[in-house]
Amino acid sequence: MIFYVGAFILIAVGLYAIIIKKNLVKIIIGLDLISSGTNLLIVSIGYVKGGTAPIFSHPGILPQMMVDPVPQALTLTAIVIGASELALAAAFVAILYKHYGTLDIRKVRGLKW
Amino acid sequence: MVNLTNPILLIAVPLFFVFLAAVIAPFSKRATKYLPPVAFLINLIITLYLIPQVAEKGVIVATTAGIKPPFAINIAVDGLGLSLAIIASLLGLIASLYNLKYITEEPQDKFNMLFLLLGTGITWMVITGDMFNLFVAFEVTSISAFGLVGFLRDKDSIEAGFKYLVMGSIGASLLLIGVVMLYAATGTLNMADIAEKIARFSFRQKLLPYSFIFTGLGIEGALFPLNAWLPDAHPAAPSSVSSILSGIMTTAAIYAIIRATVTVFNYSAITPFILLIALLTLVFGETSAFFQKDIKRMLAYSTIGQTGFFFFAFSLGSVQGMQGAFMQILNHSLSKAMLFLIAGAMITQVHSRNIDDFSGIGKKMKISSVFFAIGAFSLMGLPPFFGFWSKLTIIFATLAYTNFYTITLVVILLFMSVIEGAYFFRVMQSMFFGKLKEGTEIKEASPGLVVPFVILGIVILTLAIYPTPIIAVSKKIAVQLIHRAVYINAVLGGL
Amino acid sequence: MNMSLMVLLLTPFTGGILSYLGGKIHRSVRYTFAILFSSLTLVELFFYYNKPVNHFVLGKMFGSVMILQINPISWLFAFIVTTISLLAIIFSVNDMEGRGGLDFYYFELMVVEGAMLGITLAGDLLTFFLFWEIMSWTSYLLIIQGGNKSIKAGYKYIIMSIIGANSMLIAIAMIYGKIHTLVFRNVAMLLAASPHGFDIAIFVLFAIGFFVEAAVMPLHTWVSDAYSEAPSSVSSVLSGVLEKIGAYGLFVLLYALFGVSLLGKLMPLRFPSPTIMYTIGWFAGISIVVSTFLAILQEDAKKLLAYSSISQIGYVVLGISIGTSLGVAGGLFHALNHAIFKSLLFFTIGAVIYRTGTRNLSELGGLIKKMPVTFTGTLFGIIALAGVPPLNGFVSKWMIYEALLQKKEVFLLILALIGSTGSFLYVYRLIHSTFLGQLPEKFKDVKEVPFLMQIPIWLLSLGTIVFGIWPGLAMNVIARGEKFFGITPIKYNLYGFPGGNGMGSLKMINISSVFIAGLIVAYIIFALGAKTHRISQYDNYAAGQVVTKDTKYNYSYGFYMFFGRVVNPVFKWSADKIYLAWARSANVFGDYMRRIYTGNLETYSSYIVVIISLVGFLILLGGKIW
Amino acid sequence: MIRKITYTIFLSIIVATLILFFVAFPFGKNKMGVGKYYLNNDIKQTGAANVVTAVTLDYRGLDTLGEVTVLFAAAAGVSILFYLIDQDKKKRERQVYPNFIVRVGSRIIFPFILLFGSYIFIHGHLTPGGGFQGGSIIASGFLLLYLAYPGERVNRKKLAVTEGLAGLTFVVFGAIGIFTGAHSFLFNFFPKGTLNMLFSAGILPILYIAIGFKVGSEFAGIIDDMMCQTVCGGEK
Repeated sequence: MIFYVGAFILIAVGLYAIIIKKNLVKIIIGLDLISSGTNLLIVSIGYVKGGTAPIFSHPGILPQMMVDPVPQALTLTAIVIGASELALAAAFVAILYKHYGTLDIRKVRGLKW
Repeated sequence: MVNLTNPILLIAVPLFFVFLAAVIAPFSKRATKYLPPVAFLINLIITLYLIPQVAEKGVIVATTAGIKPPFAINIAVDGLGLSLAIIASLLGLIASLYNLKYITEEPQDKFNMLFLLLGTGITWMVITGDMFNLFVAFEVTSISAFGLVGFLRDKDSIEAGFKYLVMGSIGASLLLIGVVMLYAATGTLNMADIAEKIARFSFRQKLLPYSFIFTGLGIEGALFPLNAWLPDAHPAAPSSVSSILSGIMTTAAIYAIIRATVTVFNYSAITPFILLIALLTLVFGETSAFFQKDIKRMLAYSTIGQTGFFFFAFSLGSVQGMQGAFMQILNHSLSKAMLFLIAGAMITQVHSRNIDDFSGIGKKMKISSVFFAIGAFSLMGLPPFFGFWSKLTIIFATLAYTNFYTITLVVILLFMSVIEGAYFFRVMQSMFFGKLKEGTEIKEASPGLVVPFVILGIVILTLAIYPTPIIAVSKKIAVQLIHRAVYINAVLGGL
Repeated sequence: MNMSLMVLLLTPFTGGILSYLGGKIHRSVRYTFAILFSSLTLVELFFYYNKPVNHFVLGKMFGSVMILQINPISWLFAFIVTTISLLAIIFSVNDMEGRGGLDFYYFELMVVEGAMLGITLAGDLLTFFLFWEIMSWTSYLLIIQGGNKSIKAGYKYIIMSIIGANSMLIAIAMIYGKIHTLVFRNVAMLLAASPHGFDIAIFVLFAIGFFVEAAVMPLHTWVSDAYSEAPSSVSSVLSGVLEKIGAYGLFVLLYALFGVSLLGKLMPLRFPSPTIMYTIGWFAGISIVVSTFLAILQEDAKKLLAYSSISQIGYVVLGISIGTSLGVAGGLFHALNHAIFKSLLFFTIGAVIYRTGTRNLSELGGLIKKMPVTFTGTLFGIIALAGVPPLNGFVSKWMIYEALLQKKEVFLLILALIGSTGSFLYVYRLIHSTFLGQLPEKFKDVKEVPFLMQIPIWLLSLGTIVFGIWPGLAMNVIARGEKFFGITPIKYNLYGFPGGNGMGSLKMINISSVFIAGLIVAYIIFALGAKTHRISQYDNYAAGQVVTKDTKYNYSYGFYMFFGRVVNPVFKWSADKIYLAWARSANVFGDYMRRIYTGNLETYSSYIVVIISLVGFLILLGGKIW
Repeated sequence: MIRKITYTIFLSIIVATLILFFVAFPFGKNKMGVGKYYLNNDIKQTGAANVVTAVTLDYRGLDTLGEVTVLFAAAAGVSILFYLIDQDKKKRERQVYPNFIVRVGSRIIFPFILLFGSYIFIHGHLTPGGGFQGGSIIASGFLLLYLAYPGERVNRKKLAVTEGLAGLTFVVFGAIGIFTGAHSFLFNFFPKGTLNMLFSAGILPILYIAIGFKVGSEFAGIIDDMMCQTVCGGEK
C-alpha cells in the first residue's frame, strides 16, 4: 500500500509544483513528478505478492509465480512518452528563456483573454 | 485473398510515410512536403473503401499480432469512428495541399513529418479499441501538436506552445491514471472488455476513473474550464495546423469522451453533469469570441463554443441528440477548417491578424471572402447550409420534452447562436463593405492556397444541396452508438 | 400539375443564378434574365389564381413531411411578393446603375423573392422556417448594399431577425417534440388538444418572430435605419413585401394554427375579442400612433416613409387581430394596398434621390415641374396612404374602422383614427417639401427619371386607382381565402360592400363618381372663374426682405416643430435605447466573463486540480451527486 | 500562503479519493485479467522468454509503435524549436574545455557503452531490457562524447536516416502480417525458435533491434539539438 500512497503523493506534489512554483524549470520538474508517480502506480498495480519477474529464464519458473507483465509493459511505454514530453518541455523553456530572459512564469503572460 | 481494407492500414500507411520522410529528409527537404498529401490521400481512399463494410457489418474489428481482441490491441471501427476518420483524412489532405504553398519557414521536413503525425494520431484516436492505445494515440497527437504550435518560434507561439504542453501533459497523465485505475479494477485494457467487466461496479466506484479520463481528455477536447490553452495555441500555430487542431483534433478528443462515456462506462447518470460543462463551454467560448480583435483567436474561441454546442447535444443522451452532435461535428469540422485556411490565406496578404485590418478586402480577395462567408453561414446554421439542419436537430432533440428546464437550455443555446451570428456578421461586414486601407496592395492569394479551401467549400456546398443522405446516415450512426452491445459483441464475440 | 408548385418556387432561384451568371457575360443579359424570370414567376402564379393546391410533398426531414401548398391567402401574399419584386427589379435597373457587385445584387434580390415565395407557399412549419431563415439573411445582404451607414442598420436588422427566428425555432421545436410532424393541419390539431400554458407559450414565441419581421412595436427598431439606408428599390421590397410576410406569418399563426375559437378559450377574459388577439390589437394600435408621430417629425424622406410603414403595418395587424370576417378582410386588403402605395412612394422618393442625390426633405423642393411623373405617382401614393377616397387606402381603412365599430372597440378605433389623421400631416410634409415650394438653385437641371424607372410608378399608381374603385377584385381572393380558413366571408361586390348585418354599405363606384364629378366641377369653376395672374416665385418679399434664389423662403426644416415640442419629451425613452442599454450591459458582463482566461499557467492548471478535487469531494461525501 | 494551503487541501482530497479507490484493489493482490493469458500462452504464441517483451512487442505492439512515434515526434519538435537559434550562431565556439581525463576516458568508454547498449536490445526478448533501455544507453554514450568534445557534432544526416530506416523496418514488418494468413498487423510470422535462444521469438528481436537503433538515434538527436543550443551552432 505504501507504494500506492507514495505514487499518489508524487502525483500530488507534481501538481502542487505546477500550480505554486513560479520557476519554469520547477514546473517541468512537476510534470516529471506526475509522470514518475504514474509510472510507480502502474508498476505497483502489477505486483503480485511473492511473485517473480515474468521471464522464463529457467524451467523452474512457472506462470503462476509471476507478477503481471502488462503493467510493466505499460510502464515502459509511459516512461518513454514521459521522457519525450519532458524533452519537448525543456526545449520550450530554453526558447522561452531566450525570448523573455527570465524563467519566471509570471513574466510569461503575453496571451490572455 | 489479401485484405487491403484492413483499418489498421489507416495507421500503418501514414507512419510508413513519416519514417520514409525521415529517410528522405537529409537528401531532399523539398521532397518531404509531397509525402503528407499522398499519405492522406491513401488514407482517404482506404476509409472510403471501408464505408460499405461498416455499413454492412456495423463494426469492423482488426486484430494485431493475430490474437483475438481482449488479449491484444484491436482496432474497432464503427460508424462514428469511420466518419471521423474520413473527416480527418479529408482535412489532412486539404491542409497538406495547402501547406505546399503556405509553409515557407524552415525546417520544412520536420514540419511535414509532424503534420502527418498529427493527422495519423487523430485517425488513430478515433479507430482504436483499446484504452491504453487511446492514450498512446492521444500522445502522438498532442506531442506533434506541441511541436507544430511552436513551429513559428516567435514569442507568442512559444508561450502558447508551452502552456499547451503543460496542460496537455497534465491531461495525458490524468488520462493515464484513469486508464490504469480501470486496469486495476478490471485487469484488462480493451474497451469492450472493460465495458463488460465494469458493469458490476457501483456508480461511486466508476466515478473516479471516469472523472480522471474525462478531465484528461477534456483538456484536449476544449471543455470548460480546461480549455484555456486553446485560444492561445490554435492561433499561434500556422493556419493549416490551426485548421486541423480546431477542425478535428478537439473533436477527436470529444469522440474519445463519447466513446468512454457511452461504450465503456455506459454512464447515463453522469449526463446532467456533462451537460452543465458543455453549456458553460458554449457560453464562455462564444462570449469570449465576441470580444476578439484577432481573427484566428476569434475562430479559436468559436471552436470552444462549437465544441460546447455539440458536446451539449451529445449529453442529451438521446438518439436524436447524438445525431445532432454528429451532424454538428461534421459541419463544424469542415467549416472551421475552411475558415482557418481562409484566414491563413488572408493573413498572407494583409500581414496582420487584426480584424480591423481586414476591412474591405472582400473586393480584392473575392474567392476567399465568399468562401469565408459560406463557412461562417454554415457554422452559424443558416439555411440552406448543412449547419441549419444540425442546429435544427439539436434544438429538436433538446426540446423533445417541453418543460421549463429544456426551454431554458434552448434559450441559452439560441442566445449563443445570436452572439455567434453577431461576431461573424461583424467580420463579414467589415470584409465586404468596409473601407480598404489606403496604400495597401492586396490581391487574391495564390492558387495554391485558394484551391484547397475551395475544394472544402465545394464539399460544404454539396452538403447544403443534398443534406438528406447525411442526415439519414447520422441517424444510423447515433443508433449504433447508443446500442453499445453491438460494439461490444462485435469486438468480443467476433472472429 | 404535379411538379408545378416546385417549378413556381424554383423559378426565382433559377432566375437569380442565371442573372448572376449572365451578368458575367454582359449586363443586359443580367437584366433580361432577372426581369424575365420574375415576370415568369408572376405568370406562373396566375395559373393558381383559382386553383388551391393542398398538398405537394417536397421531401421528408426528421420524419416530418415538408409540403408546399397554395390557398387564396397565400396566393394573395405571393402575388404581392412577385409583383413588388418584379417592379423593384425593373426600378433598380437604372437606380442601381454604376454600383459595384450588381450581379450579386440581382442574385440576392431574386433569392429574397424566392424565399418569400417559399414562405407563402409553405405548408408546414419546417419549410416555413427554412425559407424564413433564408429570407432573413439574404434580405440582410440586400440592406447592406446601401453604403457605409447601411452596414450598421443591417447589423441591427440581422441580430434582431436572428433573435426573432430563434424564438420561432423554439416554438417549432416544442411542437416537434410533441408530435414529430410540423404540417399546419396536424399542428393545429395538437394545439387544440394541448394545455393552455403550452399554447400561450407557442403563440408568444411565434409572435415575437413575426413582430420583428412585420416591424410591430416594440420590435420595430431596426426598421427606420434599415429602410432609410438601403437602396430605394430594396426599401420598397422591404416595406412592401417583407413586412407583409411578417403579417402573413401572423395570419397563419392566428387562423391556420390557432383559430379564433381556440384563442378565445386560452385566456377567458371579457374583452370584445379573445384576449390574446386583443393584446395584439393594442400592440398594433400603439404602433400606429407612436410611429405616426415619429414619422411626422422626420427630416429624412425615407425615414419618414419607414415610420409610416410601421404605422401602416399596424393597421394590417390591427385588422387581422380583430378576428371578425370584416376585420380580417380589411387587414389583408390593407396589406395589399399598403404594398402598392408604400412601394409606390418608395419608388418615387427613390426617383427623387436618383436625380437629386439627397433625401433630406429640407434640401428639396419645387420639383413638380421637373419631375411631373414622379409627382403624380407621389400624389397618388399619399392620397392612398392617407386613406382618402377614391383610392385604395380608403377602402381597407374603412373596413377596419367598420370592424372596430362593430366590435365596439372604441379605444382602438380612436388610435386608428389618430394615426390616420397624423398621416395627413406627414404625407403633406412629404409632397410639399419635395415637389412644391421653391426649387433650390442646385436642382435646376434635374430631369424626369428614365422611362424604365417610370414604369413601376405608373403601374402602381394605376393599382391604387384600380383597387380603390373596384375593391371587389381583391375581395374575390380574400373572401375565398376566408372561406378556406373557415371564416364566413362578408358580402361584397365588385364596387364595394352592399352592407347588412349591422354593417354599413360602401359603393366605391358612387364615391369615385362623386369625386370625379367634384373634380370636374372644380375644374369648371377654375376655368370659368377669374383669370389667374401668373407671377414668378421670386416676385415676392418676406419679412421686408427681397426674396432671392439662394435663400429659402418657405418652411422646410422643422416643419412640425411645434408638434415636436409636444411629443418629444414622451419619446425620450425609445425601445431602441432600451435595447442598446441591454446590449451594453451584456457587453460589460461578457467582458468580465472572459477574464477567466487569465493567460496565467498556474491558474489554468489549478482549474484542473479544482475540478478533480471537486469530484473527489463528491466521492468522499458518498458519491451522491444529485 | 492561503493559495498554498488551499491547493494542499485540494490535492489531499485527490490523494484521499485515490486511496479510497485503491482500497478495493489492494497492493500485492493478483489483479490479472489478460495478464494471466499472456503468461500462460506466451511461450506458445511468441516464443519469447521475457513475457514483458512479448507483451510490449507482440500483444501490445501497436502501443510500442505509438511510443516510438511519440519519441520521433518529440525529437522532431525539439529540432523545430532549436532551429532558429542554429541560424543565429553559425560559428562553432568552444565554451567549456573538459580536462584530459574526461576526453580520453570517454573515448575509451564509448565503444563499450555502445556494445552494452546493443547487448541489451539484442537480448531484449530473453532478459530484462530491450530497445528503449538499450537505445537510451547508446544515447548516453553520445552524451558523454558531447561532454568531452563540446565542439564536435554527430552526423545528423546519418542519425536521421538511421531512425527513419528503423521506423520503416518496424512498420514494414508489422504490415507484412496483414498480408500473411492472419490478416493481422504485427503478426509474428517468423519461426518461433527455441525458448531462451538468441534466435527465437520470431520477429520480436528484429523489432527490438529496430527500436534500439531508433531510440538511440532519436535521443542522440535530441541531445545534439540541446547541446547545440548552448555549445555549438549551425545545423549544417
